[in-house]
Amino acid sequence: MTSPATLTATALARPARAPGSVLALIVLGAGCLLPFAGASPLLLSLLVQAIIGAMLATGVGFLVRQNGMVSFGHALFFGLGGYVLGVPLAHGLLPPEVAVLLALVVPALLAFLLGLVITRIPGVAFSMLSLACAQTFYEVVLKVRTLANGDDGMSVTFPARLFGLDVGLLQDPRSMYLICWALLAAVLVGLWLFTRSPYGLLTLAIRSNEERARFIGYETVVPRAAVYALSAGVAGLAGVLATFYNGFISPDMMHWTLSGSALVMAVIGGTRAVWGPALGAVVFFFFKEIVGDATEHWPAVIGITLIVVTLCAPAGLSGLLARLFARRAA
Amino acid sequence: MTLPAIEGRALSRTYGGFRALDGVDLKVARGEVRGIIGPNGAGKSTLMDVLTGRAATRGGTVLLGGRDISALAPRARQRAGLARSFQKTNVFLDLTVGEQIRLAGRCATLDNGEEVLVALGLAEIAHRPAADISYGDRRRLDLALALVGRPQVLLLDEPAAGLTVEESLAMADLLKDLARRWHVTVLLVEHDMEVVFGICDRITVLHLGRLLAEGTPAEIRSDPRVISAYLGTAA
Amino acid sequence: MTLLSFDAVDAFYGRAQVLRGVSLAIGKGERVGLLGRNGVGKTTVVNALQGIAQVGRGAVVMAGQPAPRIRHYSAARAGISVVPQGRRIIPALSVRENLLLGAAVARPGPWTLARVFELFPVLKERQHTPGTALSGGQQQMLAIGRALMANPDLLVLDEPSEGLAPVIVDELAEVFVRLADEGTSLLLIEQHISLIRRVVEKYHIMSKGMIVDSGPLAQLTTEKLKQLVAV
Amino acid sequence: QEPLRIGVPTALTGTYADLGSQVKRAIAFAAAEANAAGGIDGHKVEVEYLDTEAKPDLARRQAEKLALQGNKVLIGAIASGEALAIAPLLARWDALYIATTNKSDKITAEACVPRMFRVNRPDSSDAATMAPWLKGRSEETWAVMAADIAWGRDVAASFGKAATAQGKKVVLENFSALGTNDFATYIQKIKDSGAKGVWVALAGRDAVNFAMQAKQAGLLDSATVAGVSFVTDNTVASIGDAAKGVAGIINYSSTLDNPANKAFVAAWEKAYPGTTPTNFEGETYIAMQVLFQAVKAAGSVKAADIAKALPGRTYATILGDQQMRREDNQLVGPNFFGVVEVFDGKLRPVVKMSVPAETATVAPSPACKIAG
Amino acid sequence: MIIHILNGFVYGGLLYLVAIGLVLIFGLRQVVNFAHGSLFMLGAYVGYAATAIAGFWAGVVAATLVLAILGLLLDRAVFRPLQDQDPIVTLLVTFGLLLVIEDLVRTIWGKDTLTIAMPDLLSGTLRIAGEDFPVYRLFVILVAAGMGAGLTLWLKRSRIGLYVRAFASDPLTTGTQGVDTERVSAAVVALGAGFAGLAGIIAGPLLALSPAMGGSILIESFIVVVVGGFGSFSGAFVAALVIGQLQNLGIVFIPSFATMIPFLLMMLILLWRPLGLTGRAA
Ligand SMILES: Nc1ncnc2c1ncn2[C@@H]1O[C@H](COP(=O)(O)OP(=O)(O)OP(=O)(O)O)[C@@H](O)[C@H]1O
Ligand SMILES: Nc1ncnc2c1ncn2[C@@H]1O[C@H](COP(=O)(O)OP(=O)(O)OP(=O)(O)O)[C@@H](O)[C@H]1O
Ligand SMILES: CC(C)C[C@H](N)C(=O)O
Ligand SMILES: [Mg+2]
Ligand SMILES: [Mg+2]
Repeated sequence: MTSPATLTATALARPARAPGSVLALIVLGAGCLLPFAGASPLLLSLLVQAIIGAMLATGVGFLVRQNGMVSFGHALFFGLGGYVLGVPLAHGLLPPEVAVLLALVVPALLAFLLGLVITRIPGVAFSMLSLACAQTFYEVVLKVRTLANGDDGMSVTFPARLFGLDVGLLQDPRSMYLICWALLAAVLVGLWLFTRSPYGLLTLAIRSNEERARFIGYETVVPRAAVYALSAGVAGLAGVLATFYNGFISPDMMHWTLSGSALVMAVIGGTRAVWGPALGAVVFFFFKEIVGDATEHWPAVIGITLIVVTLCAPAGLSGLLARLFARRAA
Repeated sequence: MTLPAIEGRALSRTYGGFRALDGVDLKVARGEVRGIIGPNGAGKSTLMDVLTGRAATRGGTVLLGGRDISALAPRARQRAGLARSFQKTNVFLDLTVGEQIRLAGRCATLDNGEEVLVALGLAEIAHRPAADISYGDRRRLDLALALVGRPQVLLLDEPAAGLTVEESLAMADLLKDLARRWHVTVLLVEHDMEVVFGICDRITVLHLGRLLAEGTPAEIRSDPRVISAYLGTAA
Repeated sequence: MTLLSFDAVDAFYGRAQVLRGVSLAIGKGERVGLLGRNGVGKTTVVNALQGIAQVGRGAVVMAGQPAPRIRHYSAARAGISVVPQGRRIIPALSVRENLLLGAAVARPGPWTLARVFELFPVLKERQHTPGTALSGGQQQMLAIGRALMANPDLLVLDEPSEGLAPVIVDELAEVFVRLADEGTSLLLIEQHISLIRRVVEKYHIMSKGMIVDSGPLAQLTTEKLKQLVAV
Repeated sequence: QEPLRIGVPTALTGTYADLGSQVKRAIAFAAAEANAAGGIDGHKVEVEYLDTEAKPDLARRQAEKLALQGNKVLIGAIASGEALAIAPLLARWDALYIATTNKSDKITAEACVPRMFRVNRPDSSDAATMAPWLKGRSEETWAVMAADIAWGRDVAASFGKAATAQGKKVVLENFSALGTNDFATYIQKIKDSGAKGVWVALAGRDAVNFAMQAKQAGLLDSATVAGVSFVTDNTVASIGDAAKGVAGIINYSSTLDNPANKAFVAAWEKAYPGTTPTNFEGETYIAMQVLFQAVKAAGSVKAADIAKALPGRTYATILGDQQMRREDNQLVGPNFFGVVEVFDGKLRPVVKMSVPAETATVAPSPACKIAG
Repeated sequence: MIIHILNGFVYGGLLYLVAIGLVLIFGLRQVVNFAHGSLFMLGAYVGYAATAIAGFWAGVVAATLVLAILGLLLDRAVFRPLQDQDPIVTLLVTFGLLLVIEDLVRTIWGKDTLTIAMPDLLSGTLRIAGEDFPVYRLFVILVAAGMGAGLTLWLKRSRIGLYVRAFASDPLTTGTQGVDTERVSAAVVALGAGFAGLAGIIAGPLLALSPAMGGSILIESFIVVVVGGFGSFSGAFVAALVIGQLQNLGIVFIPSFATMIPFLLMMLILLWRPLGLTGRAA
């Protein structure tokens, strides 16, 4: 009979992933140096947009990873971050600082409440519900022109300082790049820690077999809603950053095509790793930029690439990398 | 006089007009191993579902240690000390065996979990995802998930199905042991008569959703109604 | 004629190898038992037959035809019906429809809906309920009935007694023997040695993906069973 | 010699893709023509295009990208919303933008900025042009059918004002989302409202869809249908006979009789055999004419210098000499009204009434304070 | 008012024709086919080309056949190889296909908005309740109703229908029963794509053709599929009609919020019955 002590060590401790974390640190550090390595403003500006996209994709991917739910409507939270920030500012409804705080909180809060209801619903029905919620909000901001000019969108002007911070920093590609990079890193680390926590394990169990989770004594609705809220909060943060950087909000921020492309990016990156979607987003963003510059037929090129990449690497880029590493190690 | 560990009064359940369970009364003492047998479709799994709250009760009361738990959700019943395994294996396919045992034991490490893993012979495959283990292993995992929460009352739906005879007997020993040492009350639905007659203190026989007979193994074994409806040559 | 033969077959799930050089053959009217502990690969033999596990090295021959590429439907079309472990009843179909699906290969023979209903009257009673709403044992009956509907030459039974009341098992044992007498071959995978003893005439014992012992039933001593199958 | 680098953020896909490709064609034509003549003062003309899908948000990002790549002279977004989204950032990018199809009055009013210019006719001009026509009409009740964007809303407002001023009544306003598939219900509502005339502000695919379905439902026969950007050269080509007799604002027509235009049309027909320049192509070509002359005047291809040289100057264009007004950076030009008929054996909008520049381009809005 | 209701039926019918294919493919493969809208669009263009050569009816045949063949290819090249993958992976591939098809059409037929003339037989109007109503619109309603009835019967009654339903629920087990699931799937996907093509050409004389025309109809057809109960034809039929009507009446009575109605309806229905109107618990 195996002795209990050895069993604990082998069966329960997950394999240590030291090389992974070292690699992560290197990537993180290298990223910070970029603006000082003579990257052009154009590149930095694109990077800012890519990172914002990466954050949105991270939210979407995290939901897939942790809840097994495919959201077609995460743009709702992205856009909500923008509108909760921009609309009160433009109409002078709230002190700017309050608007910022609300913009960070409201998407997650709304998601939690929504989540209590809609995350009970499985599979594609959930996808469609999330789409419906998002499109309903989209139609509201589209049709209520007094909010922010409907389809035409609205420029948002910020006070010069917020929380004592120079808002100009949020609009300059160089400083904004650093801010976004740091925030993305923080988000990824935070989510990663979540997945390692007991609560994270519980959400995975619920994803795998909700009924059984109930029969081993766990409440299953709140954890689902909590994951939904967390992923929405990340999307909302992305929306807030986008609004600061662009100084502009429009219904497109909530449109399903944005939800769709976030999902595409997440899947390309692979949702099994927390950082997969972010990687997918950045790669996809730049690939699209490059192809878009090169040919008018970029949709076809992207389409074909998407098909080929998915057929060859169904587990996404992160899955592919993991496999390469595994083979190297073996 | 001590309260029964679990008691059901006039338990009923219908499926669209079909009476799967029809006014069954049941009283099981603490530490008892109670066998539930009966022909296929007699309502045994339905009884388990009604006791654990998987299927809503239509009439009837469930008492756990004297406390009425009829209105509680499955989760709350589990926390109150009522655990179960399933006839159709019901495990977390995406988690490793160790992970789900840890979760079910509600602990960060596996203290009492190990004992269960070892006892059920799952220790060697603790690091494997449940999706990759054989059917028999999954059945044992299902049982382990129910056991590891240290329940007062344990409902087992055909735990020996798919196990080799040796393993069935080992499991029977384990169950007996549980009942003795931890005063766990066991309700055992099983078609393996060797196991049933080997370890049950008393046996309840269901037929067509109703109580057909109840008694000691010896009484049941010789009950002609039970023989013709259920046991056949196994008697 | 051999209805099914495995010649030194290796079988895999993805990259994980489970079967190692398994050889066995079942001829017309033969009744063969396959025994072994949990997880040794008994079901994998069946899965290899149905293209669920992938055959690497080795050859599988069904109904006299070598099967270089096995599809899910290959076995059924070769007259081999399977009662799978875990039953695999289709939830979206009613009991009756599940049975009709079993007749998809439409081979002529004695088994019809009416005859299956005769064998398992409860299925007739509940023919319009969804297949998975049946009790565990009733589903097992449905799975057996479904396999019979194809009028197979070879019936593969993966732990068919699981979940069935002892009386029903008695009855089934008789049915199986009768089937074999009528010319249907049987491959019976079982833990319950009593059923094996009552039904088969030849046995194979598996361990760790290999067949470690074979012979006529008479040679299956309690000693061997203790050692290899742990009974 | 440093090249003149032009960035074109325009709609290459979506409801307005058809308009975007016209803009693109005209710019490519003008650039090729200039390069063939040795460039502008020796500066080669280089053009980059990016797709905006007519979405303001995307237009903003694509314009930024073009500008940061060094294409600081931006031209040719389709919807007004796009121009309005770009405007506040022009200074940050050190770029300038010339509107060629954006009609919202805001562009030269509340939202005007020193770096944004408009060569086409704004809504106010279309309203001023339509007013005399409306006066002569006998239809007393009108319905408006407009795209639900800044432009459509503007048109509805200005049409409403003009109609009331003439003692007519607007009995129904419909606003449809960009990319609407089925207009049947809107059409039926118009019929139900009893309106005798319909003023339409739809363009691109929306215009074709509406016209076709209106024809099928008999609306074109039972009511007078007219509008802005509605029956353009391209929509007429798409809808065919159904368009016959529909009236509307014509901002430019290849049939205009002046030497500069004749030369332009001739050159165009040589470059793109079998086609004549459409209204949007003509307007976009004017932008290029204005730009090239401004470059010459500035003696520089830097956006800052061009932007300084642009206002106040008079430009020779295919619509005659036109001045870029200092007060609001609006090019002062004529406007036209006409009807779809067969001309030169081809169905197309034909000018029936010209309104001279002074009346057609209404006084600058006091809301614009750039000339301070 | 009657006209408004008829118009609701027309749009609902069109939605239904598009949704049939989605229902078939979703029911069978549990795949949300994002390329379906572009199949509809492609059907319209193929129909346009064939109409130009040999008239409208040839266009109808050509669009249906060409798309059905494309469906075969699609099943062979995409759905089958990906059948064991996570459905979102397949979703991604169909998204890629959408991009490719749209670009292809844009390259072949250009960006200009094209139109298909009505067949003479069906042009003209009919007087209904004192109003003119285009004959062609009635034709659309009839086609949708006919196809819906035929398909429903086929699936309920025929043997293949049984296989299709079994496949949808558990492809592996269905296969092991001796059903050639690959052929069933190819046939069903071809059928679904063929219907998209048919819907495209039928819509041609009503809607202007553009490479982007598949986008909005796709989302609305998704709603039809979901509201109707995944994989259910009769459900989709009811849902399409209800959505057609509500959206239409919405434009009449609350124009600003009409486009929101399908989404709100979907939310309410899913919250009330997560499996859709006709959904059965598995
Ligand atoms: N969801 C359901 N819908 C309809 N009938 C059901 C449902 N679940 C169970 N039944 C019926 O209720 C009866 C009792 O079923 P139950 O599962 O309790 O039987 P059981 O005694 O556990 O049988 P077995 O020994 O075969 O597992 C059966 O006849 C079964 O068909
Ligand atoms: N889908 C699968 N993927 C990977 N490994 C698998 C899979 N199914 C089974 N295995 C592994 O293959 C081995 C043999 O499994 P198999 O199901 O054939 O055993 P068995 O002899 O039928 O056991 P039991 O008596 O428990 O049914 C086991 O070690 C199991 O873990
Ligand atoms: C061409 C038009 C569709 C654009 C419109 N004139 C606008 O300003 O938005
Ligand atoms: Mg049972
Ligand atoms: Mg097995």
